[in-house]
Amino acid sequence: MDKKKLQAQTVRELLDIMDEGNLSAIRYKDGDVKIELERALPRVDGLSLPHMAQRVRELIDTEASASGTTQGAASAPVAQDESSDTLVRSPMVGTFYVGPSPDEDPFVKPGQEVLTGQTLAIVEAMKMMDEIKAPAPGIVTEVLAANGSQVEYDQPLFRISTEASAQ
Amino acid sequence: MDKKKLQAQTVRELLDIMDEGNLSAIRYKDGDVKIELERALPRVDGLSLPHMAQRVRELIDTEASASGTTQGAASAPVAQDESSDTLVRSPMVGTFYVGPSPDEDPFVKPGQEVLTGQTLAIVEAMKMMDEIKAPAPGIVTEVLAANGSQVEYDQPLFRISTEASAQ
Amino acid sequence: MLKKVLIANRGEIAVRIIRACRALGIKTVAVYSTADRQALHVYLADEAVCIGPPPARDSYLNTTAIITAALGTGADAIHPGYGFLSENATFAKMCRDNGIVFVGPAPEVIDRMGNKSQARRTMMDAGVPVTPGCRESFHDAQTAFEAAKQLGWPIMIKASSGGGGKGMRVSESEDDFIEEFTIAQRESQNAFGDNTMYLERAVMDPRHVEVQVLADTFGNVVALGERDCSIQRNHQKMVEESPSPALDPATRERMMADAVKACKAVGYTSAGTIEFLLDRDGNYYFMEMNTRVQVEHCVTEFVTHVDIVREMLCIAAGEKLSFTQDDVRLDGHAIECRINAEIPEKNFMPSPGTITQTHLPGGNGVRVDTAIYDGFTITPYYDSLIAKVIVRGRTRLEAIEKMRTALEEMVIVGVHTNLDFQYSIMENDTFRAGKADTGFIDKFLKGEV
Amino acid sequence: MLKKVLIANRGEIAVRIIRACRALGIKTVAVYSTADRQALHVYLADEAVCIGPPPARDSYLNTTAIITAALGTGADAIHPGYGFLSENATFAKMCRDNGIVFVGPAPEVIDRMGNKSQARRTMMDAGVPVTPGCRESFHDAQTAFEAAKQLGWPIMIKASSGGGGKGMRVSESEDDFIEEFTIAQRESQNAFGDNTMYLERAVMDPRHVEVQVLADTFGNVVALGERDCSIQRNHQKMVEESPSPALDPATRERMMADAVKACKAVGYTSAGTIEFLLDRDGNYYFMEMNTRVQVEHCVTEFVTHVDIVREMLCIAAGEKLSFTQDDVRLDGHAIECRINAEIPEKNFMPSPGTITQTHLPGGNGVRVDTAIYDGFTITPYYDSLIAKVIVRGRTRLEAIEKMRTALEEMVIVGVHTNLDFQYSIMENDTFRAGKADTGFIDKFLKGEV
Repeated sequence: MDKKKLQAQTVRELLDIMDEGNLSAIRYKDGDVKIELERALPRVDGLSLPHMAQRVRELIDTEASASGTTQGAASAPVAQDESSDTLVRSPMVGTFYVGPSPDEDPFVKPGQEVLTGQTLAIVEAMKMMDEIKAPAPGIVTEVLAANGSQVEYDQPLFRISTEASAQ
Repeated sequence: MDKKKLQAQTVRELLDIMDEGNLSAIRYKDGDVKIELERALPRVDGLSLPHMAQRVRELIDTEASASGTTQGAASAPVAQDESSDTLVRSPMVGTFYVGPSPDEDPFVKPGQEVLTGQTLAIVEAMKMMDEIKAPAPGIVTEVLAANGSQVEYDQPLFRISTEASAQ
Repeated sequence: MLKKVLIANRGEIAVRIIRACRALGIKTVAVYSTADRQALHVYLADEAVCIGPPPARDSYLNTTAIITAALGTGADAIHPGYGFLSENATFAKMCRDNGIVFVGPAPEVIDRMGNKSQARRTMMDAGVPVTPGCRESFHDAQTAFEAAKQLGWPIMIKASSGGGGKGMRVSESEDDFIEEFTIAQRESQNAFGDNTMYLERAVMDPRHVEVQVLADTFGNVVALGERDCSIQRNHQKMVEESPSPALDPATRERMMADAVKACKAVGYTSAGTIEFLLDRDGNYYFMEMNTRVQVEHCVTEFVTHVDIVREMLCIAAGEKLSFTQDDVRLDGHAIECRINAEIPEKNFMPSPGTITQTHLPGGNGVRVDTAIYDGFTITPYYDSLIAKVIVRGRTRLEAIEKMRTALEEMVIVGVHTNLDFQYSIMENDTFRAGKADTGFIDKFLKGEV
Repeated sequence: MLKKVLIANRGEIAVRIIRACRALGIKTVAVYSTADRQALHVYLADEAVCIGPPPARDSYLNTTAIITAALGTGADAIHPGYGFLSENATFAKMCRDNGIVFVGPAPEVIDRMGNKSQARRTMMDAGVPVTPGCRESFHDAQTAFEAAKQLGWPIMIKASSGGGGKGMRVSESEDDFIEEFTIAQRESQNAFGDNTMYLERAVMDPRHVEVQVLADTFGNVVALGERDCSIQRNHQKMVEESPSPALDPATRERMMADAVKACKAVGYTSAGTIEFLLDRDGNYYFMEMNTRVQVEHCVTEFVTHVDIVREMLCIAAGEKLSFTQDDVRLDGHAIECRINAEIPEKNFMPSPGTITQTHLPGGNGVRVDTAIYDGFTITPYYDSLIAKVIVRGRTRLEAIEKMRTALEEMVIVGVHTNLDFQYSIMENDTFRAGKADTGFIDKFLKGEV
């Protein structure tokens, strides 16, 4: 029998064994015959060096300068430039719904006046519904998350202008 | 024969082999008998954690703040607070001699006036003598290295007050 | 292979897992509390979800938030790291119920090994040595006292639900038994809401030696040698090494075989650790099993060249182990020092703060696992581990000298650390002689060794 | 053991050697030029001596200054690192004459291997394969042309004193021989003050494969496997790996045996490297020997677990090698990427400047050797290598993925680097297939691979 053919057969059998065992590499030796198979790992797409390094660079840049500043003087709390606005944030990770059910109207719309405790939306996580309520009276100036989208803890959901209401 | 004795004998022989071969470890196995010898490394004395880390810390502290400054404005050259003084520095690594030979007088003494090109000292490296000459006229105000000591490249050797001479 | 893994952890282990995922081409999701907005793991992952406020119970222990984040980002698996939810059977079951792969053993196995007296019985049945003790558990001091007389003193009184040294007391003799039992039981009730106790003969001056195992879903189990973790304070490990200087080859073989036996007895899968107490005569006894990756897994990686976190991911993806017990060789000696932000002089009080400057050691045979960077703020909410320095040498003494060299050049400015303390352990004669047992740190602090 | 070693070098290799010395309990003396006052090696050493102004010829190549510094500080040995004085026989002899141990081979051996045509003849006599060529050397183009006709084309025209590609030209046919010979000879005369030339058959599309050896003063020689350094630009290596993907086990065995033979033929001691050209048919030919530690020694350390710099110091101290050829195992796969401060888009122009921020990769199987730190200024006086990233995996593809992951998270701010360029090599199909020869980078830059 042809020796070359025999070895091709062996390679094919080894390949089957790799598949069965979900192996990434196989080494085979029988006398003079030595066969090594290695499966190519899948390429990661959508990731690139600039993307990754850029994020880390942002982090170390920001923090290094931040720590430099705070050493000089006590740092002020974050941005207070819109002091008349209240941001309503998500109390948990979950799905954001603007109405009680998909076919009903939203609880509130931009421009609408709301009272303290009035329901603005629902965040749902694992069948747990959490009603988002207005923390203060005012006018809803902006809905900051899309209906049905995933929101994270502390994510701003509504902007309420409290000054407008006080007028 | 006593088995324990036999093994002590083996250990001693292994120790000899270690000494001969200048080995740091030896592993011996003969049936059930297994002997491992490892030589304790000498402790490093005179070194300690604070010493080492302190030096590295100095370096990264200094350079980080230095690079921080130079980003803002072009950095000025180093310390010019004694502008009327000239520092005479060693042109090479070597041994510093204030006179032509141990039993002769030094070339110059503090307080002495010198002229440009006048020999101040000798730096010797591997039988090569290098005469250190005054770069400008002035008064020798200080000898900054000890006679017979090792000096490095660029190390200040003499301070010459050029202003005093100009008066 | 898995497509996207959510890492339900923070700090250096989150970074460790993200790196292992990326090398396998798996996308990663980080979760973080508001205290960790600027943490390295958040920036290294492909996606990140804020899951709650700083207290761990509201974020890193918040099972609902984490499962929701996994479902929302389309992660097909969750790696729990160590601590937090890593040994929480309920969480592992939640993952399964939601169609998410839990990178660890089955919830039933976590449960079985989590109950200490049940685990002990399982091991006895499997023929793994346990300390002489009573098979039954007790709820009543008098009944326990009668059993204790049969057993003989000194006796270790332990809580069935115990962990981290809580609900654990030594009775030296008949005289103190009732008192110690009552205290231990009250501790257990308070800590775990369970007053079930059991009794063992106390092993005096033991060493803590543990065996690392890997088990796939095809029934293959390999033991990756042992780690000696005797250098500990209040059951907190400080220095770990592999191999143990106290184990001879024959005992090592038996211990590894017993660890494999233990895993097979409970149908274990993933990476795990069987902890043993080793007495002065070379006898060892099963203590407990940790059903997760350990902080100190890196020393095993350095002497076996097996990437434990990578293997965990491959096992979770349903792959067969690509090597057998025969392929495992212990090669050289590795040591890990845990670097904590703490003040050893003030009873190891944590030292939060902002790190302003760092210089980490590197080079041949030196590995540093950390999530710190210049400008990173260590908050008071989580544990104080900020870096692990792991070294490898051909012999134990070579490794010790390498660790000394690494610690000598390491600089962390901005918080207090135990760097000097760890350095002084490397210089201690008892440690260098390989003679330190679990009582070492107490004696070291008193200046007795 | 040695008591105090002066390191006649700078940058990452000086740091590497200082760490190895410290782990052995040897004190260290750094030397530095005024441009390196704030260099890491100066601060890591126990003592430091400024030896001259920035130009290397006045400082790091200033033999008198370095010997004087060694004598003045009481150093009993000098480690030359790589580059600078590492292959300078005169310097090695100066050390000997001044009672200082030169950490490297004897001056006579450096000399013998430094002359390329003499080294070639030595290898031929020892039975090590060399490319077919003329045994004689030539000073005259016409005489050489006559010999060339016997040899057959393509022909490599080389300078006896050559190095780094200078005085080396390929003659494709009879037509261009005289012209190429004349150019090569002129280059050699200008670069080395020597117009002695020799001829070899040119090996087309070769791979660069080199064998690492260690030899003690008792005549023991071991080969630590090979490194494939085919990824190079203008004879500057960029990526190195071990083992070579192009070598089958039988050829590896023969190549290692030939390397040992070569060392024994010249009475070699210390660490050294035998460089071979490997052609497409698996034939290999002696190219030259590097009588020093190489930049890429780390990949060998990762697969053999031998600390090469430590062994060099032990050998220099007169110790016997503590292991034999039988103990050497190649375990796993290691890759090194050289990270340079340079601009690949502008023909790899060096990019000096101050490094303001860094994030270095770490974790399992990742090693970084570097002397940079935040705030360090890279001056234009020396070479542009600022870091070496070395990774280890169980297979070649695992190592490639690990390198990709490491490069992805690495950040160096303040200077341009070749990080992206190295990353794109890791992603290249020809490289990933293990098919890159020494022509790879040229084709890669032209977009042909």
